[in-house]
Amino acid sequence: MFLSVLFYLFALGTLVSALSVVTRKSPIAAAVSLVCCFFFLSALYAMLDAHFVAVTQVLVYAGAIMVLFIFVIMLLNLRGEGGLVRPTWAPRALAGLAAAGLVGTGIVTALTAVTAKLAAETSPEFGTIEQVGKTIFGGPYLLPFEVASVLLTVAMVGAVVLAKREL
Amino acid sequence: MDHLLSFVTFLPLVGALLVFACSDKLARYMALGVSLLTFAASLPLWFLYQADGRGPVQGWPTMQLVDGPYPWIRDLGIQYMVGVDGIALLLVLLTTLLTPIVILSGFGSVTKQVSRYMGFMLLLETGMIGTFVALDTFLFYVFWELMLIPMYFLIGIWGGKQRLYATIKFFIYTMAGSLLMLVAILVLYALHHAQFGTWSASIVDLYRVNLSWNTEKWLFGAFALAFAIKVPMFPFHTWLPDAHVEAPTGGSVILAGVLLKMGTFGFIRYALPLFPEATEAFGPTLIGLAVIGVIYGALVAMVQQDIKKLVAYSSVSHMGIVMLGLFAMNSMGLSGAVYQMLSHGLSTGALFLLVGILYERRHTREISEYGGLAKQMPLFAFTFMVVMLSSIGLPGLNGFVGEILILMGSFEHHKLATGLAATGIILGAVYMLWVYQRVMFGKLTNPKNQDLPDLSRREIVYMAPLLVLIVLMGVYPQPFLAKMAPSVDQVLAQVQPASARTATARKAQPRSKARRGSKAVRRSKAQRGERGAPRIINLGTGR
Amino acid sequence: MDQIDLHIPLGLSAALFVIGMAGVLTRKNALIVLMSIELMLNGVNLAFVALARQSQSVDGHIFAIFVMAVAAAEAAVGLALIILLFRNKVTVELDDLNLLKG
Amino acid sequence: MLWLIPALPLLGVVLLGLGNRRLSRVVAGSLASGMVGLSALLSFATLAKVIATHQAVSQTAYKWMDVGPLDVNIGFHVDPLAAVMICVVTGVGFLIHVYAIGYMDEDKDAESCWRFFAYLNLFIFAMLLLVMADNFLLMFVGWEGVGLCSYLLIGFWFENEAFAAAGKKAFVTNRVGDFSFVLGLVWLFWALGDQATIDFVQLQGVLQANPALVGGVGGFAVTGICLLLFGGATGKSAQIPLFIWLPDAMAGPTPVSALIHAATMVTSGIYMICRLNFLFAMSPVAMGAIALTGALTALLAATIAITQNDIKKVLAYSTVSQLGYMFMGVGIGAYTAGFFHVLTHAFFKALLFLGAGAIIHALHHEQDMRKMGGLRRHMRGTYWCFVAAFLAIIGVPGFSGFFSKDEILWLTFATPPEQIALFGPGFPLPTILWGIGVVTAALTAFYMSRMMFMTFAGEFRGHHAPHEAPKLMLLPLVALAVLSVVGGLINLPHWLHMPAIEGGLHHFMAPVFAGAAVRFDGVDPSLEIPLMVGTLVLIGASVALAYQLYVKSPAKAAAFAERFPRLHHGSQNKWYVDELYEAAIIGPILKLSTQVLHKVVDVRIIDGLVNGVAQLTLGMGRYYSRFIHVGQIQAYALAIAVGTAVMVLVYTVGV
Repeated sequence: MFLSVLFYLFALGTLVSALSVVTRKSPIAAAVSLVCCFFFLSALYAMLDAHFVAVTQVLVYAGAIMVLFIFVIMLLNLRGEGGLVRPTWAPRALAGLAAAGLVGTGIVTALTAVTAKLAAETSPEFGTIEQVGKTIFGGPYLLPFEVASVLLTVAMVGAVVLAKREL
Repeated sequence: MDHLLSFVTFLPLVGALLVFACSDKLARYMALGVSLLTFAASLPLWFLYQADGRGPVQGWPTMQLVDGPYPWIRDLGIQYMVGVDGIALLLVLLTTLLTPIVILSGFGSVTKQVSRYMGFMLLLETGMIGTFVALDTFLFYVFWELMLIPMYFLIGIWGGKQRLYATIKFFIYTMAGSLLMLVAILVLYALHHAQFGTWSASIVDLYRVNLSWNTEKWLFGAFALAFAIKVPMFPFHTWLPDAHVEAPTGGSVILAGVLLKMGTFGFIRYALPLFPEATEAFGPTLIGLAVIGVIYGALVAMVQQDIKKLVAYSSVSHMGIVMLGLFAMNSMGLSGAVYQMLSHGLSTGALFLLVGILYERRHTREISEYGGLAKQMPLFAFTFMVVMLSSIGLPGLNGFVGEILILMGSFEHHKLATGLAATGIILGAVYMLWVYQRVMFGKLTNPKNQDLPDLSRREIVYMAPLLVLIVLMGVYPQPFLAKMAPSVDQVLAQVQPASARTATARKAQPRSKARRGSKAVRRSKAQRGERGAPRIINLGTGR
Repeated sequence: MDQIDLHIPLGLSAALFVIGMAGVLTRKNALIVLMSIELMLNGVNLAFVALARQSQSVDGHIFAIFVMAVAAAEAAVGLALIILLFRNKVTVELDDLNLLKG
Repeated sequence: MLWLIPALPLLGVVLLGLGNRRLSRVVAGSLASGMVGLSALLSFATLAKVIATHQAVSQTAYKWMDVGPLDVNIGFHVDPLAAVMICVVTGVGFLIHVYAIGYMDEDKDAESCWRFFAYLNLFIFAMLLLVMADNFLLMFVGWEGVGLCSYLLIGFWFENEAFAAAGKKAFVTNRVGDFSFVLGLVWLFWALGDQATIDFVQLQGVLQANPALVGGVGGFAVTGICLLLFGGATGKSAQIPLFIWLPDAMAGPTPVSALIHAATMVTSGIYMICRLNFLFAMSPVAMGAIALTGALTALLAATIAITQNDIKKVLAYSTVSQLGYMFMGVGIGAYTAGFFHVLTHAFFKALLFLGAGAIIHALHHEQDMRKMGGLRRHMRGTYWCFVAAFLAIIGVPGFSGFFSKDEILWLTFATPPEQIALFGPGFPLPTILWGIGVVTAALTAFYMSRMMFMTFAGEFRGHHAPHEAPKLMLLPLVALAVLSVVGGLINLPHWLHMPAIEGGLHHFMAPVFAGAAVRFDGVDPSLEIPLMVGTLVLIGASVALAYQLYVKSPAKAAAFAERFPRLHHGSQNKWYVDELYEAAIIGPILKLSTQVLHKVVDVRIIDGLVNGVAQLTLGMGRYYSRFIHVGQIQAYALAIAVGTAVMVLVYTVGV
C-alpha cells in the first residue's frame, strides 16, 4: 500500500516537473525542472525493478546530460528570453498543442484497452546489473551495443568539430 | 568460381569507394586499374558459360553461373541471387568492356573533381552489371535505381551548360517509369504470396504467378512504360537528346552504350516473359511505336546541327529497330535484337567517344564549325568512317548482322512494319553520310581547325578495341549468336501464350533442310537443337 | 504495488511524451526544445521499463539503455549545434532560422 | 583454294593500310596490282577447272550466322557464270590497277596513293564476294561493299565538296536499291516457309521441287519478290529510277570510273538476275518490267548522252544506256546474251574510260570535249585503242560489241509476248522493246561518233600541249583493245555456220540457265539477218550524220540545237530528273523533318507536354509552399505531429 502511494507520488512529481520544463520561461528553470523530472523517473524505474536503468538514469541523464545543458545555458548566458513561439505564430502554437493533445488522446484511448495490473512479484535477479550485463554481452545485443559506442564516439567528434571555433 | 559473378558485380563498388578517397591524380589510374581488373574478371564468364549447359535454376536451364540464393531480407522473402543467361552474359561483357574505355577517355576530358567522376563511373558499373545479373526483382530494382544516381551526378556536375535541366529531366523521366514498375513488382509479389503462400521476389517464382487479364494488362503497362522510357521509345524519347548533349563524353557513352539497353533488356527479362498475353495483345502497338521511332528518329537526326544531338536521335532510331526485333517473337528477331543491342552499344558508344574527341579539341559540337578534317586528322577520319559504317549497318560490320536478323525476323508477322523500318535504314545512311561529309570532307576552311592534332596514343588505345570488335562481330558473329541462342529460345518459349505454343513445338522439331552434301551434319546439329527442346520446362505452363 | 494498474506507468509515459511534444512544437528557445525532446525520450523509456517488468524480460531495459546512449549523442550534437548557432546568429530562437524557406 | 581469290585483295588492303604513308605510289600500286594479279591467275585457274570438269566449284569457309531457320555460311560457289565473272573482275581489275599506277602520278597529294590502291583492292574484294557468294546474304555483303568502295573512291578527292557529295549521292541511291533488295530477300525467305533457305543452290532445288511456295509461275509473291530484287538492281546498275548517281560518280578518278562504274560493279544487277534466273523466270510480269525498264533507260540515257560536253559524262550515260541493253537482254530471258554483253561491255567500256583517262591525264585534268580536238596526232596509241572500242560499242560487225548487242536485239524481237507479260499476253511488248533498242543503237552510234570527232578530229582547242600516255597506261589500253576486238569470239552467232566455235559462252553457261525455261520462237527465224542489216544501216547513217555535224560543218550542230531549245536544254540537263527528285522527295522530307517533326512534334508537343507537367508541378509547389514551406523547423515538426495524430487516431478509433 505504502509502495503504491509512493509510486503515485513519484508519478505525480514526474508529471508536474515535466509540465514545468515546457512552461518555464527561463531555460535554467526548465533545466532544473528537467533534473527533478529525471530523479522522479529514476525512482519510478527503481520501483519497477529496473535497478540498473534507474542508476544509469541518474548518472547519465541527471548527471552528464543535464550538466551539459546547464553548462551551455550558462556559457551562452541566456536569460528569460524565448517563451512560446512569436505572437504571429500563436495559431501555430495552438495547433501544436492541439496536435499534441490529439496524439495524447489517441494514446490514452489506446491505453484504455490495457486492463492488466503490474505483475506483483519478480525474481530477485530481475533488473540487476548482472542480468542486464549478461543479456547485453551474452546475446544478440552485443553488436548493437558496440555499435552504440561507435555512435557515441562519432557524436563526440561531431560535437567537437561543430562547436570548436577552429580545429 | 561460385562467386565470380558477385565478384565482378561488386568489385567496381569497392573500387569506387577507394577511388573516392584518392587524390585526383591517383584516382585516374586507380579507376582504370579497377575497371580493367573487372573486365579481366568478367572474361572468364564467357568461357565458363556453356550455351548448351544447364544451370541450377529449376525450369531455367540457361541461367548459369548462379551465385545464391542467400537470404537478404529474410522475412520478406527477398534474396540475393545473381546469374546470367546468354543474353545477360553478353551485356555484362559489354559493360565491363565499355567502362575502362570510358574511364580512359575521361583522362583528358575530365578536369574537375576527377576522383568523384571516376568513382561515380565505377559505381555506375556496379549498378549496370547488377541490373543485368539480378535474379530477384527487388535486387533488380535496387540496382536499377542505383544506376540512376551516379548518372544524375555525372550529367549534373560534369555536363554542359544546360546540365541541370537535362539531368533533372533524365532523372524524373526515368524515375516516373521506374516507380510505376516498383508498384507493379509489389503487386506481383503480393499476388505470388496470395497464390503460393510464401513471400518471394525471385524472378523465377514471379514467372509462375497467374494473372487475370485485367491485372496483366495494367502490370504490363507499368513495366512497359518504365522500359520504354529507358529504351527510349517514341514518344518518351525527349530526355535522351538533352541528356546526351549535356552529359560529359563518358556519360554519353555509357548512356548510349549500356543504359539504353536496360530498357530492352528489361523487356526481354521481365515484361515479355511475365506477361505473355499482354505482350501478344500490345505487341502491335509497341511495334507501331518502334517503327515510328525508327523513322522519326532518323528524320529528326537528319536536320540536327549539333553532332551529339544527331547521334542521340540516331539512337532513338536504332533502338526502335531493336524493339521491332524484340516484338517479332521469333528467334531471328530476338537474336537480332540482342545482337543489335551489343552493336549499338559499341558503335554508338564509339561515335560519342569520337564526338568527345572533337569536342575536347574545339569545344563545340556545331557541325558547321567543322569541315575538311579528313586532311588534318586522317586517323580520326578513318576511325569515324568505320564506326559510321557500322552504325548504318554496312554488311561485314557488326551493325548489319543485327539489322538483317531483325528485319528477317520481324517480316514473318509484321510485313508492313518491316518495310517501313527498313526505310529508316536508308535514312540512317543519309544523315550519317551527310554529317560525315560536312565534318570530314571539303576544304579545311575554319582557321580554328588548322592545327587540330590527330588521335593521340591514348585515344588510339581506347578506340582500337571498339574497332576490332566492330569488325569481328561483323565477320564472325556466330560465336556470339551461339552463346545467346538457347537463352533466346528460352525467352521465346516463355513468351508464347498458350495459343501459340503449338508453333513452338513445331519449331523444336528437327529442321529439315535440303542441304547439299552435308545432310548428315545438319541432322546431328538438329538433334543438338532437339536436346534443347526439353529446355522449355514448366515455366509459364502454370498459366 | 499489487494495486497499480499497468496503464498508470504507460499513461505517465504517454503524458511525458505528449508534454515533450507540445514543448517541441510550441517553444521557440532551442534549448528548451532540446529538453523537451529529452522528455519525449524519457517517456518512451518509461514504457520500456514498465513493459519489461510486465513481461519479465530485461530486453526492455537494454532498449532503454540504448535510448539513453542515443539521447546522450543527440544532446551532445544538439548542444554543439546550438553553440554554433549562437555564435553565428547571437540567438537561440528557432523563429529566426528560416533558411529552409522555399 | 577458292577463298584465296577474294582473300588476296583483302590482304592487299591490310598491307596497304599497315604501310600507309610510307608506301610510295609505285610500291603501293605494285602491291595492289600484284595481289589482284595473283587473284586473277587463281581465277583463270578456277575457270579452267570449271571448263574442264563441267562442275561448279564450291567451298565453305566458316559458319557466319545460324539463328532459328536462318543458316548462313561464308561460302563460295563458282559455277560457270561466276567463273567467267571473277575472271573479268580480276582480269580487267588487274589491268586497271596497272593503269592507275601511271594515272595517279599527277596526284597532288602523293601520300594518299596508298589509300587509293587500298580502296581499289577493297573493291575487288567486295566484288569477288558478290560474285562468288553461295548465298544471298554474303552476296549482299559484297553488294553493299562495292557500294561503299564506290562511295570512297568517288569521294577520293574529298576536298572538293562536289565530289564528296557525289559519293554520298551514289551511296544513298544505292541504299534505296539495297532496301528494296533486302525486302525482296526477306520476303523470299519467308515465302519458302519450312524450307526457308538463302543458299542459291538449295533455293533453286526448293523452287523447282515446289514452285507453289512462291505462288507458282506468275504468282503474286514471286512477282513481288522479283520486282523488289530488281529494285536492288536498278540502284546498283543505275537504271530508271535510280540511275541518277552514275553520271555524278564520274567525280572519281578515271580508273575508278573504268573499273567500278563501267566494267564491274554496275553490272552486278545483271549478274544477280542471271544468278537468280530460275526465280525471275517464274514471273513474266517482273521480266517484262525488267526488259521495259532496261529499254527505257537505254533510250533515256542515250538521249542525254548526245548533248553532254564532258567526255566522262558521255561515257557515263553511255554506260547507263548499255546497262539498259543488258537488262533488256536478261529481261526477255536471254541471260547468256545479256551476260555476253556484260563481258564485251566490260572490255570496251573500260577501254573507253581508260582512254578518256589517258586524254584527261594528258590534258591536265581537262574533261571538256570543247577544249579537245585533234588529239589523233598527239596521242596515236590512245587513238587507235579508242577506235577499237568505238567500233565495238557502236556494233560494227566483227567487233565484240556487235555480237552481243545484235544477239540481244534479235532475241528481243524473237521473244514470244507471253514470256514478258507485263501488259497482258497479247501486247506486242517485244517488238516495242526491239524498236527502242534499235533507236538506241542508232543514238549510241551518233553520240559515240560525236565524241570521237570532237576529241580526235579537227584541231586542238585546248591550252596545255597534250602528250602521249606513259607506257604503264598504254599497255592496259592495248590489252583491252585486243579484248574488245576479239571478245566476240567466245560467243559467235549461229548464222556464221561455224559449229565448232559458235555459241561457246552459250554452251558453257547452259547448266546455269537450265532452270529458266525461255523460248525465242515468237517470229520467223529467217528475219534475223535482214533485221541485223537494217540496224547496221541505221548505225552507219548515224555515224555519217555525226560526221556531217561535227567535222564537216560544226555550225549546223549549233543551229540544230537552237532550233529545238527545249529538247537541247532538256537533254543537256538530264531531263531535270535530279531536280524532280530534289523537289518531290528530298525537299519535302527535309522540310518535314525540320519544320514539323523537330520543331513542332519534338520541341513543342512532346517536350512542351513534359515541361508543362514540370511547370505545373513547380507552380503548384510554389503556391502551396507559401503556406507549408515556411522554413520553420517547428512547422515541419507540426506536420509530422499532425500526421502522427491522424495515424494514431485511425489506429485507435478505427476511422
